[in-house]
Amino acid sequence: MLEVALRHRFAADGFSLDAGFTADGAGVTALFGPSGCGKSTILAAVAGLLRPQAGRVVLDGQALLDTATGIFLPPERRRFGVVFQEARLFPHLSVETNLRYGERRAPRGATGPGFEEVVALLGIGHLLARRPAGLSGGERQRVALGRALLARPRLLLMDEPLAALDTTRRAEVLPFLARLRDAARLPILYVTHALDEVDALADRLVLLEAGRVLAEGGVEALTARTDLPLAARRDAGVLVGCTVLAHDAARGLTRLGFGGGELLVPLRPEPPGSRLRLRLRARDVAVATEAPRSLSMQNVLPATLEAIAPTGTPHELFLRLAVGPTPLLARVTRDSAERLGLLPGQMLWALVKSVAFGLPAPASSRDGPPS
Amino acid sequence: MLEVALRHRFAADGFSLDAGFTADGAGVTALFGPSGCGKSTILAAVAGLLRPQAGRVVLDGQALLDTATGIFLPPERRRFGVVFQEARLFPHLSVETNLRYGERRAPRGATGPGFEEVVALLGIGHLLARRPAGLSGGERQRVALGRALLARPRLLLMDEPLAALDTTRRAEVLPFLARLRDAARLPILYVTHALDEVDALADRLVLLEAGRVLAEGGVEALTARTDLPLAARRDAGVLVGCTVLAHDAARGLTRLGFGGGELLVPLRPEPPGSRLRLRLRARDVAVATEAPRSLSMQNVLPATLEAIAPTGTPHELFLRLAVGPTPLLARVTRDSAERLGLLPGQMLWALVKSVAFGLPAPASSRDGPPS
Amino acid sequence: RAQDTLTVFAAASLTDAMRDFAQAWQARGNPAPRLSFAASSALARQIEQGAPADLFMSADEPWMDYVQQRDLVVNATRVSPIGNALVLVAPADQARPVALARDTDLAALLGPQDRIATGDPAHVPVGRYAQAALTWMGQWDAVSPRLARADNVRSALLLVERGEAPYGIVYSTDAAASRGVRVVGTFPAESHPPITYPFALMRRAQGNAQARAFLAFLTGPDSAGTWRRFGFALAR
Amino acid sequence: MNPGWLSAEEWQAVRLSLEVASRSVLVSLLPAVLVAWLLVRGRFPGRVLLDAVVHLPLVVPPVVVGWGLLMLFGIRGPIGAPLNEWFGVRLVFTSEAAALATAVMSFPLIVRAVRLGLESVDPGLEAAARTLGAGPFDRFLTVTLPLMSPGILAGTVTAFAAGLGEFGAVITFASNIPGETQTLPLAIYSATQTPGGEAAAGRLALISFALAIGGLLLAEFVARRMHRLLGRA
Amino acid sequence: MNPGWLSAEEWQAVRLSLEVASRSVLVSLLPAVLVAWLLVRGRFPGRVLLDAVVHLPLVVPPVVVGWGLLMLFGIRGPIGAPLNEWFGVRLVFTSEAAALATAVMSFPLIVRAVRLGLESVDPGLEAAARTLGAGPFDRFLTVTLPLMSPGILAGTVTAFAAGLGEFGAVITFASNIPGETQTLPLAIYSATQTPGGEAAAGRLALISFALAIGGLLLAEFVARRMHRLLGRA
Ligand SMILES: Nc1ncnc2c1ncn2[C@@H]1O[C@H](COP(=O)(O)OP(=O)(O)OP(=O)(O)O)[C@@H](O)[C@H]1O
Ligand SMILES: Nc1ncnc2c1ncn2[C@@H]1O[C@H](COP(=O)(O)OP(=O)(O)OP(=O)(O)O)[C@@H](O)[C@H]1O
Ligand SMILES: [Mg+2]
Ligand SMILES: [Mg+2]
Repeated sequence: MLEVALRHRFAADGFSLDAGFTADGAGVTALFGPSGCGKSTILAAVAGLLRPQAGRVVLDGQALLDTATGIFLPPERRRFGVVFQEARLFPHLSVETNLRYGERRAPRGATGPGFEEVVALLGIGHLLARRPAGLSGGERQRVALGRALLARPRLLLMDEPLAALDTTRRAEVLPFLARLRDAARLPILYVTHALDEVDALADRLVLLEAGRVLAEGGVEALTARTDLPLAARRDAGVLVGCTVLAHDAARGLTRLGFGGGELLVPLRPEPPGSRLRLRLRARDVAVATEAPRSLSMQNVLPATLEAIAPTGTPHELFLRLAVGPTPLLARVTRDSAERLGLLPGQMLWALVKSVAFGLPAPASSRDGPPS
Repeated sequence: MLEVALRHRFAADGFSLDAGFTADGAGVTALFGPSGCGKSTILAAVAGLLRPQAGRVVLDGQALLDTATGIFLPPERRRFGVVFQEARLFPHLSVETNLRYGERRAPRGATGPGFEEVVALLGIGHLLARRPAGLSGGERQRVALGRALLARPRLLLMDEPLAALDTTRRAEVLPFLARLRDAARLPILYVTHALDEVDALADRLVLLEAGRVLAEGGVEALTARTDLPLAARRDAGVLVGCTVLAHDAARGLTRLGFGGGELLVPLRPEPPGSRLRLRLRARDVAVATEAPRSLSMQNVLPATLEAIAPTGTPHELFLRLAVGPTPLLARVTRDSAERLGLLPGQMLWALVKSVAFGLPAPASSRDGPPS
Repeated sequence: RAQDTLTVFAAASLTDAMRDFAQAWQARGNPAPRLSFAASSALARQIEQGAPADLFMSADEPWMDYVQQRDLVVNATRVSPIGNALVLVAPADQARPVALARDTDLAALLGPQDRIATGDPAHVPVGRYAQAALTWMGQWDAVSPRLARADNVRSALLLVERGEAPYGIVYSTDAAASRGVRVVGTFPAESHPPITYPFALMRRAQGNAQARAFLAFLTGPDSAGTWRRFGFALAR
Repeated sequence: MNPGWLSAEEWQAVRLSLEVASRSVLVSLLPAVLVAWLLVRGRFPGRVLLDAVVHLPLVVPPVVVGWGLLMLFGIRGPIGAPLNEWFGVRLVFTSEAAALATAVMSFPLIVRAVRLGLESVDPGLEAAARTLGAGPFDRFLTVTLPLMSPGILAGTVTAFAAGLGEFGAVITFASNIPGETQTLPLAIYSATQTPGGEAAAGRLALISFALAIGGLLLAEFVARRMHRLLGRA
Repeated sequence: MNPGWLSAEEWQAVRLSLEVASRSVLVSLLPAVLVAWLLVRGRFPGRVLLDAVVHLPLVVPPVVVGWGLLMLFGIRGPIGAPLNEWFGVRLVFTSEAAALATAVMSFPLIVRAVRLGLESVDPGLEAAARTLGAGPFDRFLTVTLPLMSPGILAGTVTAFAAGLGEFGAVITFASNIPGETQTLPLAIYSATQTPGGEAAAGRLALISFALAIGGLLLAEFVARRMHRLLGRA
């Protein structure tokens, strides 16, 4: 459990930060907010690289910073791995020595992913003998990521670690980070602009704006809210925790169970019983007033229309659906809503294309089972 | 018209680049490829900051580099604006002086967006008096972008200019870049990992891998191909050029015409007659074997199933559809395909949710009208 | 330190002659003496701070006094066997004899920008002798602002050799050794205190037979020829 | 102006020292930047030779430097003779000569510091300036020079300090003429060469020291501003 | 070993000069790095005073420095007396003394270069090292020191060159004893003090120059490697 409360002001009339939040003991907490809202500043303060004018940073009951009592644990004794926004590789060391820098200084007995594993996953094996100077932007960022991971930290702070990576590489690294979080029970503070990274990793979300915390909470709860800036995004939608029920290799399908019923998705690698989290994007959910037939969409879920909420765009609406206990959002045009004569309380069919899920990744094992 | 042909090898056993492509006179050519494939190296060579071992760079018939004849125009006389991957702001100058650096050196009479306009659009007005040192990652990148734009270049080279920006800011900057391309008829070479930026801006696409050009051509043609790495992406889909036919403000809808018929989309700001480009993602397209009813999906298009192609994922298939002359891709599970008994040549209904379009932006005015 | 090593601290202006003597000394079957040449002032201070000098050969009396006052000298051995003359030199190519007597108007010989080069009267021995001589001639007030005060005799000589100064006041030994200058006048002996080079055995070398022997050699009759060859005058 | 605890001559020496040190720095700054630029960026055959020539004043004793200057700039020297004939300029024995000798002596120190400053300039920023249309001279003035200014300042400070203490070359080349070329170090030296002159020498050395502190405080102030300007603080 | 065109004494002077210059650099390097670190990173009241003290050998004439050393380390000096009594060590008039005087004289030069090197180290990299668990000494050795090494090299080169040419302090503190403390510059001086010694002085100066070129070529080579190691080339 990480508790953070910070107050800091750069110069008299400069940017002022006043943010507090908590992060779970072994989950990913994503810091999300526009450019310049203070994300990197928060990471620096948690890492101990910035001493805020006032504040506390407490990890598992141990105060690392407390301006009230004058406690300040220097960064080198915090064992917080940091992936900086600008990589910050040591220019005089080879890529391999960069990677090993933290590893060598980790306490004996500290566990974490092995050197070969990290190198293979990040695809930097051919760079080991090189110096950072000639590396491409993405290569640099991957080495920085590897370096932080290999330091066997007890908390990982990552500042847009995948921003310079292409989709393919990201799709490889994200599940790895998720595994890491689960296997090493490593808490992670994760700064990103990309919602798919939030989906794949984050357990908690801290929404920031201009140095203040707008909202803070579990990802599933926050993504179902229509009053946050998140909902204005084109990829807004609800995260749903599921359990793998069965595989149908012949048809290439996996059956998932969730609080509101079952979903068919393309075959998943996880064994039955595993838990998954899927983003059902509001715009990927359609509704029908009668049970549809002859559609390629395999997921037709009976739902109750709980509420109709504005989307921010004048001619579109959010439909707040309840599929059993699970909330779901659908985004439809005002026109459709009128045509179908939608009214709160009405029974509907929610249609979800089976391939329309966000980038899937194993959810944290601490997620409660679907009730 | 920009013609580029480059050969370069770093060190004896290092990365080797051997790439050639052309870019249109006043359009955006996106360089697309995995980390380390040579994108930044190509930009550096075009800008004149790297002298390749062999190659030619010709803009509108004027050779800027020709290793065969020894021609080399120094970067300062090329007037190519560059947005570097790492911002490269002048640390000793204020943000405003950084922005004006290129503007002051632009030839008289060169036209381009005004200082106030650029500053307002990039949201950096409150930073003008600051020095770059304390800027956040995204702020820095925005200033770098502004600096390049204000230099009134005759070619713009941008290396992941929006990677550090949040979605909201990107959604503001992208249409601006599109306007710039059209108004100033400014050719742009654009490096990105994000497909939505390609959709919003690119006219041509150069797909790179390990220093080689995999494919090169118009965005619409390349996105319809299922044999390129592009198709393996979860957001793969065809770009379709459309014309705004009419607005229905009451229902909040805009009717678009394209080669295969009409589409209803949420109200667009463009006046009737404007041309737009929309990505119909394969996974946003469903098919039905009979005309569906009572769906919130407003776009049901009669289509011919031309071919069924593998997707790379074993249990999913691409359906190549022809909606009139317009190709369309749908991504369905093998199971659905079997259940519906799909066969090439068959008539189907393609279902597209009206809100399921990629980030829209005005397409280049040079796009041919939908035939 | 073995008794038979011998370290001589000698004023820089004795460099040439002392090298000659050292060779002659060696030729007589003695071990080579170690010679250290520097300004008398530097040598005197070093001796004060315990420098391992057995013999001190100063270019002027005050610095020998300085050492003697600090009780570092075997008083009985102090002698001033050689002397020098003070001369006026001019560049070889424009030398015209000047009669140096009381009231000789030296300033009149100088153009408006010209200077007379000599050692700095504040601390260089040759400068002090020059000051005395000029004062004796009644020229000090007129000439002192026109002096180019050099760090040592050699620098003063150089200024004349290079034509920067049309005249210089130096020792006759230095003048004799330079091809670039010509002696145009010799200051009367009575115009300045006698130019003498005091030698003495250091107290630390009281029992050093080598040192005593070498001092005796330097002051003995066999050396007279060498001293003269280098332009020094023998005292008395 | 003359504080009571300094003799008129000493006061003059202080003023002259400041003047000579300042002038020598001013004179050598521009050539030093040029030479540093050549040494760092130049690709020509005689680079190491140029480097060695720049270091020469450090390597040979100051007296020899003074002596060399006399050979060059003396009235019979290859530079001094035409200077005198054509312009009636005689350098030797003037405070200009003292400044020149001081400049030559401190030249390697400035060059070295400027070089270090130049070497730490990020070439990526110069590249950025090029793409923004800045030609060689333009980008040198607007980017390279400001970014290397910490090195220039450091060189200036070192050279100024060394200028305050320069002795051998000055006395050999410019001679010791009170009010004209007798700088503080010459006065100090004079004092130490006189039996019993220690007290006077000590007092003068203390004055030198005070001047150095003043210079350093000033440099510190400039450096602070500079660092802020360079966005490092 | 002895080439024919050098007298035994001159050859000895060459070797002694190299030895003295090298030893002086070796001796002063570590304290210089320490002092530079204090001056750049330290936040203590007497910082400018320390800075001034470091500059002192530049500011006062070398002869005065030698004189000061003589007073301190001489057999009657506050340091020299106990050294002699307790350990029987007599420094003055040995080649160690020459190295010490040279080290003191070149100290400000090394400190200045090292400072510049240190100032151009990106603090972000040190911060990164901290987050990877490197304590103060560890990160200084593994990050700061390598990154400031161009400054250290520059300081070494300058100090070595200056060491080859150091004259006033050495002759005053260590005396001019052939084979013991007579370095090249002292030999050159001796030659200039001898009527007709100009030729010998010139020859010796040329040797100094050759040594300097040798040192610079070596430094150039090291710098190349270093730049490659630092990923700048
Ligand atoms: N100076 C250099 N020396 C050696 N190799 C280099 C040098 N510069 C670049 N490379 C290598 O060339 C390859 C291409 O680099 P480049 O920066 O062009 O990649 P990129 O496509 O821009 O990648 P990214 O998306 O990660 O920025 C990389 O593997 C990089 O390591
Ligand atoms: N040293 C500083 N001095 C003054 N202002 C600063 C300093 N460091 C950061 N700021 C300001 O504080 C604000 C927050 O910066 P921060 O780097 O935390 O933003 P961020 O949320 O990480 O943004 P981005 O997504 O663009 O990286 C910015 O407006 C920035 O300009
Ligand atoms: Mg940031
Ligand atoms: Mg790149």
